[in-house]
Amino acid sequence: MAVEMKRRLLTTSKAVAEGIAQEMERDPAVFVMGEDVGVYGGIFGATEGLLARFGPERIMDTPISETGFIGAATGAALSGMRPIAELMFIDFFGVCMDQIYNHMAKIHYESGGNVRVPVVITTAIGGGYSDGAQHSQTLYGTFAHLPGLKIVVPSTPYDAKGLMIAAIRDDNPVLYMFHKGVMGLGWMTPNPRATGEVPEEPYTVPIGKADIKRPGRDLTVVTVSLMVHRALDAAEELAAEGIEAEVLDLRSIVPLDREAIVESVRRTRRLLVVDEDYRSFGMTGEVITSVVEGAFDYLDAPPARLALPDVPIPYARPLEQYVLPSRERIVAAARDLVAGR
Amino acid sequence: MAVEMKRRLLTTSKAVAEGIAQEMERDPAVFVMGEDVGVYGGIFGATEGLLARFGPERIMDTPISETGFIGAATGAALSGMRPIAELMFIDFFGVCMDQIYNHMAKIHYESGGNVRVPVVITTAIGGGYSDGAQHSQTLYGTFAHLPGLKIVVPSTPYDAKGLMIAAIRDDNPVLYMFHKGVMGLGWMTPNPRATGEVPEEPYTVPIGKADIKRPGRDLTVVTVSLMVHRALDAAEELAAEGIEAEVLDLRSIVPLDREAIVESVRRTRRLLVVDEDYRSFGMTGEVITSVVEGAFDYLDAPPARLALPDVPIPYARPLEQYVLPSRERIVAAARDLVAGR
Amino acid sequence: MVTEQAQLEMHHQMVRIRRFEETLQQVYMEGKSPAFDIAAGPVPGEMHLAAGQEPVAAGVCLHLRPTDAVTATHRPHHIALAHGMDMQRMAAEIFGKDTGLGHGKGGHMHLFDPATSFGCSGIIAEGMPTAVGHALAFKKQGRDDIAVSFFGEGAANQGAFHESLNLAALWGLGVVFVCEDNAWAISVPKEKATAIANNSERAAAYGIPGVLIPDNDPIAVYEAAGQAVARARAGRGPTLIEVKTDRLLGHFEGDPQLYRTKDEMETLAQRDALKLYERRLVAAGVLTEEGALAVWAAAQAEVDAAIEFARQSPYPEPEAALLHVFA
Amino acid sequence: MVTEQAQLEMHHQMVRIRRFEETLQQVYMEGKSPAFDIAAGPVPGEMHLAAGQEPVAAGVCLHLRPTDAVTATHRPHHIALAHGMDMQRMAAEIFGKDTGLGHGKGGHMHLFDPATSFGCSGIIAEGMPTAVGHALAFKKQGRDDIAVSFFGEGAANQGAFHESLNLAALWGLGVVFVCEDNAWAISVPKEKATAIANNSERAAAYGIPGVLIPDNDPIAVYEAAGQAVARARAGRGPTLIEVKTDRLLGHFEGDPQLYRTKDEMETLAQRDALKLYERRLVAAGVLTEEGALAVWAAAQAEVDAAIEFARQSPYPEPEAALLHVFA
Ligand SMILES: Cc1ncc(C[n+]2csc(CCOP(=O)(O)OP(=O)(O)O)c2C)c(N)n1
Ligand SMILES: Cc1ncc(C[n+]2csc(CCOP(=O)(O)OP(=O)(O)O)c2C)c(N)n1
Ligand SMILES: [Mg+2]
Ligand SMILES: [Mg+2]
Repeated sequence: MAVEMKRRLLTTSKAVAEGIAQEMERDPAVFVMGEDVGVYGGIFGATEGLLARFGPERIMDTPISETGFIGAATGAALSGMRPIAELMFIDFFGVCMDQIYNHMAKIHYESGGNVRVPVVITTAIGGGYSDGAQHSQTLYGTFAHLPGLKIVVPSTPYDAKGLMIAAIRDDNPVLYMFHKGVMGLGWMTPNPRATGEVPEEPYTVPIGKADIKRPGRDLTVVTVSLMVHRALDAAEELAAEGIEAEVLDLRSIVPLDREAIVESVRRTRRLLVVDEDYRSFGMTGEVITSVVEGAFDYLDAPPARLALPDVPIPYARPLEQYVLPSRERIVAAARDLVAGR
Repeated sequence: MAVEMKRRLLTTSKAVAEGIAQEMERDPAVFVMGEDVGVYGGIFGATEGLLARFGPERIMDTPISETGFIGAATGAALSGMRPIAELMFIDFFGVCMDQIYNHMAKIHYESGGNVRVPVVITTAIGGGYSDGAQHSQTLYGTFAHLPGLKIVVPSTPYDAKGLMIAAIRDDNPVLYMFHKGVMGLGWMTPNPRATGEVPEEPYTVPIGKADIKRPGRDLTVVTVSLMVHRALDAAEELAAEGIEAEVLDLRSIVPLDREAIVESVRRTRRLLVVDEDYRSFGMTGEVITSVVEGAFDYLDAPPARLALPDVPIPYARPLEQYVLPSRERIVAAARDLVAGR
Repeated sequence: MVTEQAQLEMHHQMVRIRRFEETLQQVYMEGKSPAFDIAAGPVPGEMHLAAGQEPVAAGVCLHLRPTDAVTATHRPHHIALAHGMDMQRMAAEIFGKDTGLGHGKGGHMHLFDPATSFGCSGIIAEGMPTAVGHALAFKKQGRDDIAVSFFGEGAANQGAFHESLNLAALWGLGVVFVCEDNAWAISVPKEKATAIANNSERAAAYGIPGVLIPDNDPIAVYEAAGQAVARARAGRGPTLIEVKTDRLLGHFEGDPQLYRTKDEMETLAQRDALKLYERRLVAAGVLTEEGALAVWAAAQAEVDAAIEFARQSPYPEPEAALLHVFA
Repeated sequence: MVTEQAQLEMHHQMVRIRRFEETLQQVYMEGKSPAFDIAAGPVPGEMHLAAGQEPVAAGVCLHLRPTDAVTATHRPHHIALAHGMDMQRMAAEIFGKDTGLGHGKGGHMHLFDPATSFGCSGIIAEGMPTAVGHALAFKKQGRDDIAVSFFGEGAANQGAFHESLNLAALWGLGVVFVCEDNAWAISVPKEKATAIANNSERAAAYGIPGVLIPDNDPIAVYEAAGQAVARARAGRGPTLIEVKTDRLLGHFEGDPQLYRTKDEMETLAQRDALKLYERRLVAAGVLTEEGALAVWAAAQAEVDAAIEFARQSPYPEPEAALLHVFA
């Protein structure tokens, strides 16, 4: 323990809140709005402690009017502010999608670059705790298909803070999606990877750069968010059998770091994409296609994918666990891929 | 002309309206609601003549309240009706998406199969006539990513009528997406393929079955909707050079007829996917991945795709024409593919 | 006027509901200690209980038939029970069991019951358009069934509220809109969310009657609902009813409620509508002390049986997750 | 009270707008005959003109500064011009030219002009939240600029209307909401869409002033807007103004208007607010006949120059389509 004394450990949620706080101190244009972001500190802790520090003018609880306040974020950004608006669960996007994809994301383009919309939308994603079909989705595939939004999906406390600061400083709308299971919340199943070293000073992690969370030579596992943790667990198990999996954490879905994906697969010659989002018409297909476009001749086996089957997310634990990608299934898929032809 | 006298030619819009009318006569539970579906006959003619025939109780003009009336379609369906609700342009989905994807599409599953939601949502898709970033999208990729909705995208008058009748009779929510450019409207650039033979009697075209619109041996072009027309035009040009393109019209995106795609590519050994929807995280990636999964060893070249680049749809004609897939570009891409990477 | 029988039925409903909620509150904590883990125990996931809001459910639903459609929210148990949902199949669904209403696929926010035309949704205000649709179907079918849409005061600031009331009013549909104003939307108090004091005044925006019940009183709810239901059945259009009610527990179980003072919590406990109502019935001689005890005992037995049924029921097979996407 | 100068300025604005719209109507048809093809000609795509609605734009915008934010709809020209948008760059955008406000990327429904804090949107009612956000920014920045949100009577049945008014009222923001009630949403008449007769009454749902201007009169609009703008600037919150106005043309160009009778069209032409207003100014001696003619001539010259500028401007390079997705 003595040697580790200088390490400063934070949960992901505290890292997010710290990133926001530091930017709010630096830049008076930054403010937060959302449901329960004040006294409550955000249902998933992303704004914990901020109300006490910055007061209700800068940490604003809102009515349940997502179209209203997320749209207001666009207007405020057009008039010089840098709002952070929280959409409590990504699953609720349907009540305000027009504001997000038809306005926030397109105005810069429609204006020919004459106006800018620097907004961060923070939102919780993911399942695994039996919250049912309307509170467990990840849905980054839905947003990534539509132009004009950057999409950030951190997996670790370090990345979470750096990507938050980068998102706030970015002059574009950024959808910042944190998985409930990586936040390190006291009331969720404990996840040791949800706590990690985080420098105190402000820093950025570049949006659009994937990160090799574990190097390996036998296959590349491309994934994001909580599935990075599952993949790392799987990689440990695979290593014991002599299979060295490289785990590539995309960290952002848009821009998608195709170069890093292709570069890794050219080395490992095998690709497994792991995704908690719905299987079809989403991230897995896009990553595989990017590899087909960039590394077809390097492939020793057809790329494989593991994702949520195309079903709404069921409530009952055995059903939900059946549809979610797990360490065991990643291990099995990786084995097949390496053993196979 | 004399030999052709028995052919009964209809535009796609009239074929759609005829399909609806025949089902309304057969089944009193069927009714239509939407903006301007009454006297106007639907902005794209899908309900032309229906008000006069069925009256305002069954052809209901609505306020501009898409969440309200599309949600009401779900409720009415749960209570025994079979509503057809028109979302004037698919681009407007963001004002009512929650009703569509979180309710209409999921209730059957959440209920464990105990309740059914037989709704058809009709909606116009597509660009090419300078209607700008909020009125020109196709967006089937967005909906296909989310479970619980069938998605139908007809390209011809014959398919349009048969798929409409199939959609109305289906016990599931069906998103029926007609491209403005295939409707055969008097005020759009004339498209000879938008008029075609349509039997007078009711018939169905199965949802989930792709259709080879032109057989060929040298490559498979997988596409839908207006792009089927572009691909057929391109195939004619290619044929003159000795390249025989098979044009596979998916007709529905969900269910996706993976078997037909894979079967065709196993024969032609080359795949080009053409899509008017945004390129990334959409249909092209899913089709290519399906082929990678089902026909990897049959491929003579890496599959290719031609789609809208990931930009909002620009207004100015030269800009919009630059981003849309065209006959010329399909020809060029097919040539490249056949000439070998 | 409310008959003695109706008064007793409401009491019975309120007691059943209270026992169900309080029992579930305990069951929910099983497996979640010492460290609270939302995913653990026999009942995982979020749990929104409605103790304190019984007067609304009991007062409204006593007017309804099983063919009247009811849409509820993320906090649906009280309404489901008052509208006659089978308690065993409901509990089984909350446990995620195969004997549940949705074979475990829905969970506590997604109870769908064709037998009582009941549905609910976890998305705020988005159950309201569904209710409009039910009523539209009834009108087309010439039925005098009606639809009742329950929602919280927080929901009244969502666009779906506005669109639903306008459509129902415009089309003269038989919908009763019932706003359960428990003063809170999670941690956000109503005065930080709603520009006016009473949502019932918003009825003016649609030209329909708006009724305010200021005191969480089941009899007042019953009377107002009676008029609204009669109006709806007679084809005279929708009504908006607002009831000032109390959320005695946290927003969901596990909510630390740091946003409510101890004082507020004590006031709430003291004005518990069920206790007050029971005392009133006893004082009026409508109910005896023993009669009351018997109602509680019967309710407890019913609830225990339902929970036991849920516990003993099997889970669905994992592969069943792939079924029922399409009919 | 409205000064003579203000009366004349409004007249001038109305004339400029009318000439712009009527000229554009002709230009729009170029290349679209004999068979109308929406994609053809120098100005392709949908074209929503606002002839008849000039009093609203002129009466409101005369109170505004370029730093006051304005959000408009799919029918934005009259408002953009009244708020001071450069007519040449606006016309160029409508032609899809590189000299346009958005370098041809936006088109007629997507005019964004930082110089006049102007924006618009083709999605009904969805410009309203943006206006709320502008006003929120102004409040935070301690500016006394305000936001004005224009929308049609059809938009008042969208959820975004409700959420925007509630938020603006709740937060006491300087927003003026202006409903242009032209009685039609494409082919759907207001009485088939709105449960009450006057949207101004909906102000009650938010506890804010609601003002009805029943007669498309620029001076009445000017006076009501003056109060609302002053109120907003003073930090006393939003106002909802409803103006009964007239859409003299089709919903968009090419609209066969089968849903309107000949009678209605004639009545509209007869009560053309611009004609009436001009006559009134002349009758009152505020404007001479020759003065009026000079205004029309000047407006025509200005419009002709703008159209000519647009015509002569180059198209953007095709590859520019790939720029400006991200800043
Ligand atoms: C559209 C949407 N936004 C936010 C939420 C998260 N949420 C769940 S319950 C709740 C509060 C609801 O308040 P109210 O309508 O008053 O009902 P109550 O919980 O008081 O019964 C919120 C914000 C949601 N489920 N849906
Ligand atoms: C959300 C949405 N629904 C439908 C449309 C299609 N639409 C465009 S204009 C219009 C009518 C608008 O009526 P109103 O608000 O009264 O404005 P007006 O056209 O009369 O100026 C409709 C329905 C749209 N653009 N957006
Ligand atoms: Mg509440
Ligand atoms: Mg109108």
